[in-house]
Amino acid sequence: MSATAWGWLVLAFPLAGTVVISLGWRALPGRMAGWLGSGAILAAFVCAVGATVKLQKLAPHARHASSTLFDYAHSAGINIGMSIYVDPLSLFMALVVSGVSFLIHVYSVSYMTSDRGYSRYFAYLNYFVFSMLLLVLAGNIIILIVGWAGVGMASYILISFWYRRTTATAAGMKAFVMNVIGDVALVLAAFLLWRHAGHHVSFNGIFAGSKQAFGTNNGTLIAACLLLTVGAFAKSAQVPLHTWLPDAMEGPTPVSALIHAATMVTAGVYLIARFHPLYELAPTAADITAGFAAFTLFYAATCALAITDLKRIIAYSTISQIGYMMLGVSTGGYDGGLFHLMTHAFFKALLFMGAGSVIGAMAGIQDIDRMGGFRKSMRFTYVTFVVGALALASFPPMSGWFSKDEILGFDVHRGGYYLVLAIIGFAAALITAFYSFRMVFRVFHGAAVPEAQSLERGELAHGEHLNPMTGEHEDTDVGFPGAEHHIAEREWPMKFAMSILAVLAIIGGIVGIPGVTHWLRNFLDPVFADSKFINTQPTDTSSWIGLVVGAGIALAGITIAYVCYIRQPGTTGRIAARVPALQRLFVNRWYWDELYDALFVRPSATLGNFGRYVVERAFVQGTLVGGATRIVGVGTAIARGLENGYIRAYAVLMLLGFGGLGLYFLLQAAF
Amino acid sequence: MTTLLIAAAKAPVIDYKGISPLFAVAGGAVIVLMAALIRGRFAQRVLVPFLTVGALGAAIGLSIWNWHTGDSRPIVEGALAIDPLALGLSLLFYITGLATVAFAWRSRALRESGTGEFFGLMLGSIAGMTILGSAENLITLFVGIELLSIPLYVMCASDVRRETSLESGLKYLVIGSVGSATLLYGLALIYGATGHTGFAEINNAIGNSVNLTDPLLLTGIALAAAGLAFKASVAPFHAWTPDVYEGAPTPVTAFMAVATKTAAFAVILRFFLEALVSAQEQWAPALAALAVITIIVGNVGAIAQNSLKRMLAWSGVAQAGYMLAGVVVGTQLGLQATAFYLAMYLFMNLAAFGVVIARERVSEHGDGLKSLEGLGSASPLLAWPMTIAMLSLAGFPATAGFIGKFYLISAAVDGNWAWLGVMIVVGSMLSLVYYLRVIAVMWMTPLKIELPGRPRRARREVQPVAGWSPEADPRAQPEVLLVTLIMAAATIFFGIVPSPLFHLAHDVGTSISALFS
Amino acid sequence: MNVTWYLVLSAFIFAMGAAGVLTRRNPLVVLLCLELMLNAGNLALIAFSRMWGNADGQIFALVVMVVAACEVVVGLGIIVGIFRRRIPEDVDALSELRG
Amino acid sequence: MLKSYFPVVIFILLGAGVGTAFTLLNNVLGPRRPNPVKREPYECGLPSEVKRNFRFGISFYLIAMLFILFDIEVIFLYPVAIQLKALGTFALVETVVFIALLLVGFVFVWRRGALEWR
Repeated sequence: MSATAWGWLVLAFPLAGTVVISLGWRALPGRMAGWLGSGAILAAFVCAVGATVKLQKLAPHARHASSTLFDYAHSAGINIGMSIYVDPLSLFMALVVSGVSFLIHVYSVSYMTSDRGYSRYFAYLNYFVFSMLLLVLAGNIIILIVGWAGVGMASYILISFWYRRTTATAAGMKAFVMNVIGDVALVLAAFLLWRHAGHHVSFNGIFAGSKQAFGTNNGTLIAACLLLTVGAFAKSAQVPLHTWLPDAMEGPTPVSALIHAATMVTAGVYLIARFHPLYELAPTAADITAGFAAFTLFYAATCALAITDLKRIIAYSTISQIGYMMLGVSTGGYDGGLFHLMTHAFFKALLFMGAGSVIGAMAGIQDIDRMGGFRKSMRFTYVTFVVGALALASFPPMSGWFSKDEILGFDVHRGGYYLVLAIIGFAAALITAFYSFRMVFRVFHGAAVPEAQSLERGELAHGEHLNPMTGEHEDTDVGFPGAEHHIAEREWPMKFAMSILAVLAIIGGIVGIPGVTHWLRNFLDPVFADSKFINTQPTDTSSWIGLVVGAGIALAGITIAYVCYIRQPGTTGRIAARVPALQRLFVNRWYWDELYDALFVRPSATLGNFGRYVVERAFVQGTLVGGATRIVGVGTAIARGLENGYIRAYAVLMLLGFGGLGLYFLLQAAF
Repeated sequence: MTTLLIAAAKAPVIDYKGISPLFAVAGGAVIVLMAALIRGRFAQRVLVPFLTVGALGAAIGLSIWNWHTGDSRPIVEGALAIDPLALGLSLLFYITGLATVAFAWRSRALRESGTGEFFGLMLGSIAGMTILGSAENLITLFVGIELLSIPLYVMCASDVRRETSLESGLKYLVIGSVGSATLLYGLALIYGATGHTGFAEINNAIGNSVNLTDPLLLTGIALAAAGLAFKASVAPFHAWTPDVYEGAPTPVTAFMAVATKTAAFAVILRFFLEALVSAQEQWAPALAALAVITIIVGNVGAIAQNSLKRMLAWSGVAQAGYMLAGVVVGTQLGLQATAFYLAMYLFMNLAAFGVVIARERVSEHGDGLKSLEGLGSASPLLAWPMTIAMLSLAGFPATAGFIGKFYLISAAVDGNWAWLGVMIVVGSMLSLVYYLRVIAVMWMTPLKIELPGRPRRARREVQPVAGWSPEADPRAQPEVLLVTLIMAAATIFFGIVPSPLFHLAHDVGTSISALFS
Repeated sequence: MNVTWYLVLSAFIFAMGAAGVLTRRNPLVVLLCLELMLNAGNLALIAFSRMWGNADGQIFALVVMVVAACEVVVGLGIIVGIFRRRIPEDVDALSELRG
Repeated sequence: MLKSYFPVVIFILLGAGVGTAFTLLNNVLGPRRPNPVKREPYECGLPSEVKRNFRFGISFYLIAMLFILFDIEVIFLYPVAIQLKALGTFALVETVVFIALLLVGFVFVWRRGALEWR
């Protein structure tokens, strides 16, 4: 069986899972749907492994294959096949996605048990994995867009999974719209390339075409690359398109682990890595991207300092970590970026699972100010969470240590502008180490809160259900969200998933130890063989120096956190009191949402009112023009104001339109 | 004057094979009218609809029989001609007609106005569309437009006990007549400038005997463009659309939304790409401007509409803008893209309207957005088609709408109208706001009451109906449900395997030879 | 002879009809004004057909007459229907549908 | 010759601009002291709104409409009449078909009872 055949199977299993579950959900008893979904993903993972084995047998330069199922759109001018492209990069992504997704499925099997929408949930989850795999295996940019949009849709329905929460549906909408901005940018980029790079849609065709169509830093190419960047940023929640990710935490915790930490948000990184030849042709675009990434990783880290909602802290840390990956792939450190993508998938999913377990123990409360002292009562969660936090803080010898510092080491090696970016990265690393252990100490150490004590006595706390955002009561009779909570200590599937991820988070680094193992680099090299950075790798000694520095920073951050939260608790309070402005800035996430409000929402609203007023005076004479939404208030107001029901007004409109046309043509006659 | 007439006279040559579809429809109209005179429930409920379906089926068969790739032959002395463009588009009319029969079968409008009258008028209107699709001549163009419109005016008002229905009828009549008068004056001026009524002759005259900047010609084009833009509800000639769509009986609305728009674009394609193609530099920029205005106005107007019919009307305006972009390009690719999009447009809209019809008969909210609340779990068989239709209208990948938009955009980009392509993308992004709202209402609103008389296991629920009407179950209107499901399935199918339609579209594209590919 | 004056006259009639449609409230009068607009088209057609010396324009004009008649009849029918509903005979009263 | 149209364009622009400007100003600035007579639109003495008690012969309208239709349709026979010789049998067939169609319409109207005077 050829590699591509395996590739098709990778796609087939999740799709089959979706169909079976969504059609046969009435017939599936108990946790059957969950196990079915997990099985499908496991099968996909196995097939991905099969494809990899098949591919590795070939000579390095021949390690790519594409296969077309049928002609998707074949006609004059356009020729798109429904095809997949299998090479080390896409397989790497497929392995990470399907592997981590499988573990998260297993975790969900018990985490979602008491939820009425159990089967619906797994149907959605499988659908998401399918679209994600379609995205990474796509054989041409159009199929990639299809997968891209499918992933956006999946994230929308999963965020608003508990659709009785108004906050959840709102967050879903927000995420979807932000994602659509990215989709539009991506589509435009596709058409730019299609038009100017010789009517190609397949990746290699586009690269070859642009190599001969554009010189270095050609304007069109830069525009295309920036559009790609916008798409990537929207999907990967980078500044300024990041505001949807923290709200996306409205979804169930495993969803946050799956979509908003491990897989979907890394699609942007994959996109840039996939299109690296274009970015190397347009260094300006790459540098702009890198700059934004560096800003993002610092900004998000500072936000994570001040927030007290456990899941949102991890969300911001995700934004920050993806900033690292973006920095890597956009500056040429491809294997560094992808390496970090993999390890991050491990430890961030692990952290979310731990958070889910703790939230379960807290009966749905997510505020870390209310938590504390779970060290004894939740031994297993504690250990795994600490492992995750260490990896996130890039503490040796955790996986995060190797990956993050490979990126930074690479940028230090390139020097100049990139050295500055790298220094920002190191500064953010300090903050990262600090806030990751802020979580550990605030949640697990200190005095045991009532929930923790009751858990030590052996019963799970049962607070009444409140919406963590608005604090309003929720009736659990309808089962969204489920009535009972579940913690890892009592559910073996959760335990299983978390322990495997913990092991991976610890040893995941061995695939790329400088000077010892270069497995990942050797695996990916065929893809990036044409890169001009392929030989600008830092020497082993220098990268070891980088690693040591990183370790020192991590240690420093952890110690500061230890001092602040264990030695003299309340230090942070004093600091916050000392510099209240900074505190406020961080708590309010640097006022991004407010900025949006001031920049876009309010002006259009005022315009809307103005337009409405004028229209009513001029045309409608008091006919009410209501219900205009704020964003497009002005347009809607005018459009509906003209629609005042008077035949006469319509005739006027028509004759005016005709007058305009006639005038245009007469002018043509005159000149 | 008599001498003139004699000079022009000779017995016309008629290709009876080519004109047979038209005969089928027009004859069908007459037969249906006569059958309507038979008293008795059987004749009204069964015979007349059966005859209508028969006529349309015959027309479909004959059109396929006439289909020859790439040939275009006159059938009545250069007054009418058939080619893949005419045949392909008239197939769309007939399919829409069949769907409308199913939609209207249980509707109140039918009881009010009488089955025979309703279906007779519908067939007459379809005959007008067929003429329009194959018009080769200013006179047949005008006759076609009027034969299309006049029955529609009556159909809009056919729910004679409802004031809004009458209002929409009169509005459509008045504004429509202004439109046709404008069109007529434009055609008169074009005839005056060129001295011909045949499209081919006009095209020859322009640029040779007639100056491209002849004010008479240009004013004529402007007036004619305005009249046709009205029929296709292109902004700023769209104002009638939402009111008429909302007021008319929903089956009629569905018929108008799909068939009338298709016919309007058929004639726009023929008129501009056959008769006026040599003046393209003159009209293309104006139409492009209209397309942009239409896309913006349509999408903006659709936001914050609470009546589904109004929302679909506005979205129809926006879609007209997308298709107009395909006309502006003026290449074979553009023609193909427009024809292809028209087919896709049929599937998505009929699916959406089917759901609206099925719901408004049982829901207290009529065609309001509220009537869809909780539909997701009440009757998924209706919720899924609506979801698919909305996603497809919004141009979501892997649906028919995506392929159609993609085709249009690539045509625009290919014909150096890239910015129009960008406008299409922006417009469809804007449209997500209101399409998504519908989906959210269906799947993400809690349900109210248990549906009586259903098995407890299947927790089906509906909006409280005034009393319990058996129609509340979608299965009580199998014909509507069937059509809706078929259309939705087609939307998905051609979204994933569009190649067959691509080939048809390619045939259609080749039928106007004047275009450079 | 020169067709210009016929054209001027027909344009004038067209404008009058349009103005009437815009200003009148009585639907019957509005229908009359629509007739004016259509017949302006007819006049232009006849004049042009005279100018070019071919009969197409005249045939066109005949067709238009019939079409105009049909439109008027349909209009009258709807107006009768409206009157039966006891709605005031006033096009401005027909503004139920809006927004 | 074409340049000569430019003044026309300018004139149209000016006219439209001034007109709209004054209308808008009127709406925005002008004081409103409406009274019934002012509200009444001027329609050359014709009552702009038909009174409720206005006697309205529906049958009369019906007959009138039908008369207009059948009367105007006959126009189509006129060209044929002129061309009868040139067209020959075709003209005959054509006319017969046309008349038959008119008859269909007539039968329909008749059977529907539109001709009874009520």
